[in-house]
Amino acid sequence: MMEIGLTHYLVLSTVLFAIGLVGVMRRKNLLMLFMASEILLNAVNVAFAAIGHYYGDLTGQMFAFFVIAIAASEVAVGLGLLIIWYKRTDTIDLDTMTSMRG
Amino acid sequence: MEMYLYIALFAPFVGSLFAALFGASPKTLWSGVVTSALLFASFVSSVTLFVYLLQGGEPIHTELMTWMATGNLYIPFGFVVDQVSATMMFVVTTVSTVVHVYAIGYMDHDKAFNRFFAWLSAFVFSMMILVMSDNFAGMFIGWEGVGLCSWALIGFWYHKESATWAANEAFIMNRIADLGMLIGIFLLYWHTGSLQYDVVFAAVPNLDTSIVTLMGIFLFVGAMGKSAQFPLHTWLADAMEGPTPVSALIHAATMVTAGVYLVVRANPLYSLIPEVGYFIAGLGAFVAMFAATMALVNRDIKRIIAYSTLSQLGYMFVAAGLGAYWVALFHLMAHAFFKALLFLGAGNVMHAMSDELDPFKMGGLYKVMKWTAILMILASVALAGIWPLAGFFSKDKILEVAFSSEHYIIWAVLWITAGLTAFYSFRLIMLTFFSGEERYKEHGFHPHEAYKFMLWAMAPLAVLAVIAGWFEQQFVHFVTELLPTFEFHTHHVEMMLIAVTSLMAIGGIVVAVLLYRNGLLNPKLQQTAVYKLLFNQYYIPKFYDEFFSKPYAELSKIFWKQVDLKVVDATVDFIATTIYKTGEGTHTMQNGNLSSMLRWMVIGTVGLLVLAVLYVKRYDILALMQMVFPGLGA
Amino acid sequence: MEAIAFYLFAVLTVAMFSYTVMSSQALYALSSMAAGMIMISAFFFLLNADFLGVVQIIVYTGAVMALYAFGMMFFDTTRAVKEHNTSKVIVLTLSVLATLLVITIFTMPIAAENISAAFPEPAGVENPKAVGIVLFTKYLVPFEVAAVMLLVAMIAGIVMAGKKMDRSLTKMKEEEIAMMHQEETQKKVTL
Amino acid sequence: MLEAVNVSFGELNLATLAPMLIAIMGALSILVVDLAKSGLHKSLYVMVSLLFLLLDFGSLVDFAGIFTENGTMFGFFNVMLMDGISILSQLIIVGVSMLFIPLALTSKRFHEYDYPEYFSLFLFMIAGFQFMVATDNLILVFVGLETASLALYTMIALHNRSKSFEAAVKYFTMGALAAGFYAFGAMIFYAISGSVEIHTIAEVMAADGFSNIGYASIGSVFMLAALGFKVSLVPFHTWTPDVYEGSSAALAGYMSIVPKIAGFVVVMRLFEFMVHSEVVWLQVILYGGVVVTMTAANIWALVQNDVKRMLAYSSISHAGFVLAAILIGTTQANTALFLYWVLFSFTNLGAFTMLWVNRQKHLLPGQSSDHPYEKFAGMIKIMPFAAILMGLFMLSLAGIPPFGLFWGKLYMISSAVTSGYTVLALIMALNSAIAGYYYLKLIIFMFMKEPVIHGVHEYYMMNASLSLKTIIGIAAFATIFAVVTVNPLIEFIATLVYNSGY
Amino acid sequence: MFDHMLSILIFFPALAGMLGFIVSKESIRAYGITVSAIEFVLSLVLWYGYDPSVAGMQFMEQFALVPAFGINYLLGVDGISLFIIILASFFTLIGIASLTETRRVKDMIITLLFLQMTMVGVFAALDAILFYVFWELSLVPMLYIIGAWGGPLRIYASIKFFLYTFTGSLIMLVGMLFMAYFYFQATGQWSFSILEWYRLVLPENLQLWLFVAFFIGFAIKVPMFPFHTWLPYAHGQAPTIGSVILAAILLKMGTYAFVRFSLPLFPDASVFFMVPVAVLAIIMIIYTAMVAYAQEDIKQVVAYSSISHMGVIILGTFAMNVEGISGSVFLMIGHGVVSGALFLLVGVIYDRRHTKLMSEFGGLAQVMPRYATIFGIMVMASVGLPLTINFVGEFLSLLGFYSQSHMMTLLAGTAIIVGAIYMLSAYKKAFFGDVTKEENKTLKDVNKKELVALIPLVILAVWLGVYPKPVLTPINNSVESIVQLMHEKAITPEAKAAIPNPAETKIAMASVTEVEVDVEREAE
Repeated sequence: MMEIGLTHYLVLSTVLFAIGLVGVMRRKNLLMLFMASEILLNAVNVAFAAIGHYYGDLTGQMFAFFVIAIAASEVAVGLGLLIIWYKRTDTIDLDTMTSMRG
Repeated sequence: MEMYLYIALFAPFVGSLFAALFGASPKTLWSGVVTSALLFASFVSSVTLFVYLLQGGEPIHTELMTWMATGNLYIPFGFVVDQVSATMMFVVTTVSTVVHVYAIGYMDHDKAFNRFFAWLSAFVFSMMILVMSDNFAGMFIGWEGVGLCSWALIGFWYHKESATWAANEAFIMNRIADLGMLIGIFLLYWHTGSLQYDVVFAAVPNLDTSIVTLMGIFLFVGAMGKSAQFPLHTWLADAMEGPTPVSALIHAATMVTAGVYLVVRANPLYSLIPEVGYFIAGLGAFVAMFAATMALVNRDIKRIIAYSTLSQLGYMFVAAGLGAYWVALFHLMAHAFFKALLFLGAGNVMHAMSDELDPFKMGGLYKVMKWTAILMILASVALAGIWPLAGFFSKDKILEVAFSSEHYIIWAVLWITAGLTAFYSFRLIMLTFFSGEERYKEHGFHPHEAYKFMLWAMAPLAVLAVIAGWFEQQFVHFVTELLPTFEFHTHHVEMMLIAVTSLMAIGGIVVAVLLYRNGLLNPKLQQTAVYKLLFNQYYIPKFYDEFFSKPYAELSKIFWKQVDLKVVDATVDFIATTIYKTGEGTHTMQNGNLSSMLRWMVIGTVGLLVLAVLYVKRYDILALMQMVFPGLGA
Repeated sequence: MEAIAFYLFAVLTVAMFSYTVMSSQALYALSSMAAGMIMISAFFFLLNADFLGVVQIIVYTGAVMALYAFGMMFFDTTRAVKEHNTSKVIVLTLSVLATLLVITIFTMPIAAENISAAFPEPAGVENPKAVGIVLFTKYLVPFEVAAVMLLVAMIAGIVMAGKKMDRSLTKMKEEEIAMMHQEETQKKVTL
Repeated sequence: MLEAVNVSFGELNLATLAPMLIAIMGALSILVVDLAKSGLHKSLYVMVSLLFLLLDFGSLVDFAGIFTENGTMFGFFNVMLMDGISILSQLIIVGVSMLFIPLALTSKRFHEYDYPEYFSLFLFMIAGFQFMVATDNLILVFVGLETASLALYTMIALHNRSKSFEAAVKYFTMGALAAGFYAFGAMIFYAISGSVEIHTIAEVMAADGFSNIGYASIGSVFMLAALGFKVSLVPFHTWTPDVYEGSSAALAGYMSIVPKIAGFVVVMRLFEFMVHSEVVWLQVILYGGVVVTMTAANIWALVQNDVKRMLAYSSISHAGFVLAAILIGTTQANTALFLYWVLFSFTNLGAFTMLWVNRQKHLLPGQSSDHPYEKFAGMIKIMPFAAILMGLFMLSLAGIPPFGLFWGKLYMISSAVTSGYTVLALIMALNSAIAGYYYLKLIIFMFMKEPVIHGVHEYYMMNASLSLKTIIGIAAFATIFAVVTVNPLIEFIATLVYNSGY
Repeated sequence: MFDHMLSILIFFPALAGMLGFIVSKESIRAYGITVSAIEFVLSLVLWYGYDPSVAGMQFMEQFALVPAFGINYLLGVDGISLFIIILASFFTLIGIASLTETRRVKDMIITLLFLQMTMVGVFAALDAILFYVFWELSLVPMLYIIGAWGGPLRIYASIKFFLYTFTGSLIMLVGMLFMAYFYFQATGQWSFSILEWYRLVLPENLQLWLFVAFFIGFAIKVPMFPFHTWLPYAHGQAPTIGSVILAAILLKMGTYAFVRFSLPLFPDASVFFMVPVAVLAIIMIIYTAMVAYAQEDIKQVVAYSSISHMGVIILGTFAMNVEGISGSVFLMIGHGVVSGALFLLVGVIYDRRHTKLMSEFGGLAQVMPRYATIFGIMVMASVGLPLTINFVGEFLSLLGFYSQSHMMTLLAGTAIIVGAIYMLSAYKKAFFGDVTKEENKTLKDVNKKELVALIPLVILAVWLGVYPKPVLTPINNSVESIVQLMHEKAITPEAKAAIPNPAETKIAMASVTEVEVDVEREAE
């Protein structure tokens, strides 16, 4: 119990990922939803860093680095989209966008 | 001689085409005259051929062209004129020439005069094919051809519901029998490799008896239909809906005897299977009596004669079935003459009575229609089998055959039938021409005698009905060149048999004359059960209607509405709509809400995770299961 | 020592993120998320990924969170969305199930015999330097592509947030577009 | 001590970057042109893009030639991978893009085409897809994927209608989730192999005798979810119809082809070795996924009221059909995949262009979407030629011979038959039959119903311009005379695929 | 001269159809008639150039389409396909000549020309994929004809027609791919050539599966019970010309395919499935005949009668001997002529009264004697009266099957009874009796245009009934070679026994009869 192994980090990562999933699924506020999706990526990053650490390999850190970059770009685009959507409809509730269905 | 053969065969065809050309136009006398003339040519050719054979000429066998040839099957349009077919040709052309001439007068006022002659000649052509063909397939052509013409002529007055109904009935009944014949033909082909008479008859003695029996049975089924034997007999009486010359030609003299002809023609086959022969004879005897009983009470002159025909056909089958093929043929010929004559006479009566058929509404017509009456009495006497007319010779021979081959029951049946025959014939004569009062006046008829030339046309038949029997010896000599002879063992009782039979016939006549001398019998008689049974033809038509026609129609409706639409088609539609409905039911999962779309993605992932874990941990899970439920076993 | 740190940060991170996900107050959620991000960087430091830890703090807690904060102000979260969740059960079941399943597998040891580090952490070199070497050799192409990606994101952001998106040429009639262009040119002239 | 890094420039094989660099250069040059002079007409940008794509295509053709001689090329520390399927898929990506970009030259004005940035995003996106297929490094795949996706989201939104925003947001959000899945999946593979390069992962797993099957399965699940999202595998497909409906027909058509082929290539690289291994589980999952995707999408397509939505579902179904190739996993199957997709591209190009041609700016009264079936009613009476062309594309999609897609279906089903997947072959055949219904439905509307509006040609050809007509012509020509191209295509594809070891 | 005859026959109408778009609406009829007349003459030229003594394929053409996958453009005709091709061009000519439809007649004629291409293509193709291409393609013009010019339920009917047959043929396609794969396994090369496939001797269990796959495709096309329900709808809704072509030619594709594919490729499976197929055929014969009897619409009577007759064709095909198969091939032609003519005839009355219910008629024989006569002749041909075209085929088919089963032939033979029942009763309802409806009293008899279409059919129906030899001989030769092939390929003893060796039996039969004749002579 005292020795913190890879498994610990993997489990932590999984738990964080699951929290992210909860957020993604239950959030109706798009902004908050995007935040939840950031949690997903962060959760993975922890695992990457841990695996890299336990293998003594830098690839994990590389991956995590790129994931951060991706997350950042996503935020930019996501917010851009959100802004026009908000300008149009004056809301960021995703329940309002169901004009297409079936 | 081949030329005569082809003239005999194709002259009626040419006549038919000629008349058909004017088929849709109003009456042209020419069509009647030309067809009659061509038939006369055919008649002359037939006689020439007959005489040629009579003088000892070799049978003529020609082949016009190939019809069907595939695999091992080879069917030509081949024709043969031998003693049997020559006899038939003689009978057919004679009667049909007479009927044609007669019909010019009979159909005088009919709108569809030309059409009538087209069909009538077409019938003769088909009949000629039937009798002249040298193979079974060719015979089948004629067989079906006469069926077609019969259909068209029975339903000639197609605006009458009853006529078209009768026509269809005749056609379909015949088709049922034809199937039997077709199967017989298939059997012949697959066991002998050919359908030519000579090849087939040469091959059958080497075949297994059971096979030959089957062949005999199936071919006879065909014969039963065409010759209207029980239980396929009902169409013949209904066929009387057609114009009377048609009845005379088709339903008395020629077509209905085709069955007899078939059995006679296939004698090498039937002589191998006497058991089938006995059955044929037994059925024939039964029909002879059965039909005669129905004729006793009928109130339609044509139907009475039709039943009489049926009865006589029974006689012929008795002879043929017992192996006395020449006797059958002899009776066939004699019967053709007097029965045609009888029908034509009936036609005169109908004409006179504005198509009234009920003899109860006639009576005393002798005064107006003397010649017709004489001719009809002549024919009836011949039918009854009174010496020295044709019927005497031919019918007595059949009784003799039955007695000689020790089938006493058959003999007895036929003997009684002879009496019945005489009775109903003279019942008809008495009711129509004599019996005192002139009942037709009550109904407002103005009868008149037929055209002279019609009577003259009937004359040859009358002559033949009288004299045909006198040539028995020559006939025997002639046809037994081809047909087997029949050994009579009855010389010691011959005279006695003749006497007994003649007495029976005379007795019948006397009874009829006495009973009907004063007109109608007591109407109370009509209330008896026997009368009703006979009058309703043993309820057989009703039975057929109730148990075949109606269920067939009902079943058809069920098949269509219930099975085809509600089961077969509905299954297909059900599959289609199920797929479509599934789509309608499930496409709402795409409700457009982003949350649920995300959830679907997660559900998919989790679902796959479950499967993955189940797969990875399958051994652990199994172990756990066994722990929890130890009773499950490994 | 490491274990204590791990558990401490783990509990804190989980708590922060949970609050982010559950809170109905956008502002609190944002704050707790920022806190969570910092905790994550703590893990990176724990794992000797110093560079990553720094990047995490700068990029996330600095840039991303700032963006979100701006967004929040822009969207006026005071009249925030009322989140009426209809199916909490489904959400919870799914996530708990997912966690359990994955953890089930993760508790299995990794049978890794043939693993050799492709880019072993060089001994005695500071992490950022080592990362830099790998990044600019092996991962140069991804790095460049990431640059392109950021460019794309930038263009996207600019284009979408730009004024032109206010009016939809897609929905406008041809005459209206012509009119609009005219107005624009006039504006330019007047300027 | 830190070792010196010796990099020989020749070994870097910089040429492997050339195709993507051309696209990126194109994108940048468009931005530069716009900076230099704004307000230029879209036709300029279309042509510039076309030119760069042409260069791109040319370089790829070159690569194909080199590949057939020298085999697979690696570049840049083995990050870049130019093997047969990467060249093939890039050829398709670039080729199809070349056919789609002229669709911007509509006669009516649409919002996005007024942005030079649109065209540069378009080229960036192509570069992203190219990177995605030209590597077996999961990091580069990820980065390429995101580059392309981010560009695509923006392009959808640029259409500037509320529906397109909705589509973009939906696509984006789900994409973010998929990105999370992808990262998680990659992490697991990294955990068991210590590498993010697919061939190393394969080697490690094989060497371990697939003892980490548990991890691998979980990793596969997340990868399947992420890539399944990209290629719209049921149940990760939910975005597809909405996004297609929301975006312009031109872009929808594009989305039905290019991102998917990129996705297929990654799926192929990632799963092929596992399918061939003892991992029965993955075979079963793929089997199920393929069948469900084909069938469910077909069934949903049956009940659509909008042609574009129907085509969206139909493209999902086609994707499922094609994914079967990965399950089957033989060279013939993989050849069939590319053959199918090439033929499908032309047919779908035609179909979506036809929709694009008759797109109106404003919905008619009573319409709730851009392309309801009713709109096409009686088209034969008003625009017989257009109706016949549209019918042709529908027949091709339905797999009626001798039109394009039939040959793809034939080859695909044959590959199933050849490798013993008889039931799968039958399911594929029966699905084609179900699909027949909804393609037929459009034909019926066009040919057998009375027109809603009489005599208004513009109603159907709102958007037609010479370039659009040319594109339709090309698509129709390729669809009708596909039979001539099938043989060279098969031979070419088979060579490339076989030499790449698939 | 004949080198590319078949290609010309196939693509001439299609090309003419393309050019037809340019022809003005007023002269399109003349154009259509000209084109189809030329095509008909070309098909006659084909017949002229055909050597009836050769059993194998003639006018072969070949070039590689997809050599990598063994798909070739391979054409050829033998006695079996020759006459159906001629029939197809003949009916297109007659159909266009008798076209009464006035709505969008240009579309109709162009569609018909395309349809003709596909029809000729199906019967000329010797490559399975090429065959499939034409087979599927033929659905499209027919779909359009039914859907655009049909009755009130036309859309339902056309979709049903299309999807049903499409489904079946897709399964067949899977079968074809299997076949090609087995060929590949056996020889290392892909090939879809039917002639190449003939060389394959497949193990029995494979044959069974493949037989079933092909069977589904063919059975739906024929259509066999219980896959027949699309047909009444298709016929019921289709315009006259559609029904004529459908009945005369399109249905023959299925039966033709049985002879071309199922029998020679899977002789053992054919023998194995002979009984079930025959049972289905018998059900078709009797059941559909009864359903036909119950119909109220005269066109439905003819439609169901088609199914019933197709049953006899199937039965003949599965007789496995020369007589039966020749008969069934001949009956294909016969049925084409007769049912085509009957549909044309129904069309005549429909044009006048716009109803097909028999209860609306009655007594037509008085008003329209010529029409009644022609109809009567065709009714008689339909019920298989000797000396009409159908008799030859029916007789031979049943005769052939008799060697396989007595009882089943007996049951199937009821065709001649039940056929007579529904046909005669329909004829009676429509033509006999009194004219009850006022509208019927003024009906015009057949006009010249209709006569031009009908008279040739009447002549054909009688001529080929009386003298089938010119058609039957080439059929016989080709069928003999197929039966020979089947016999040689058969592996199970049952199949060897069930399929006679034409060469042997010919000698055997001849010797049997000769010997017996000798015996007879000696006895005398």
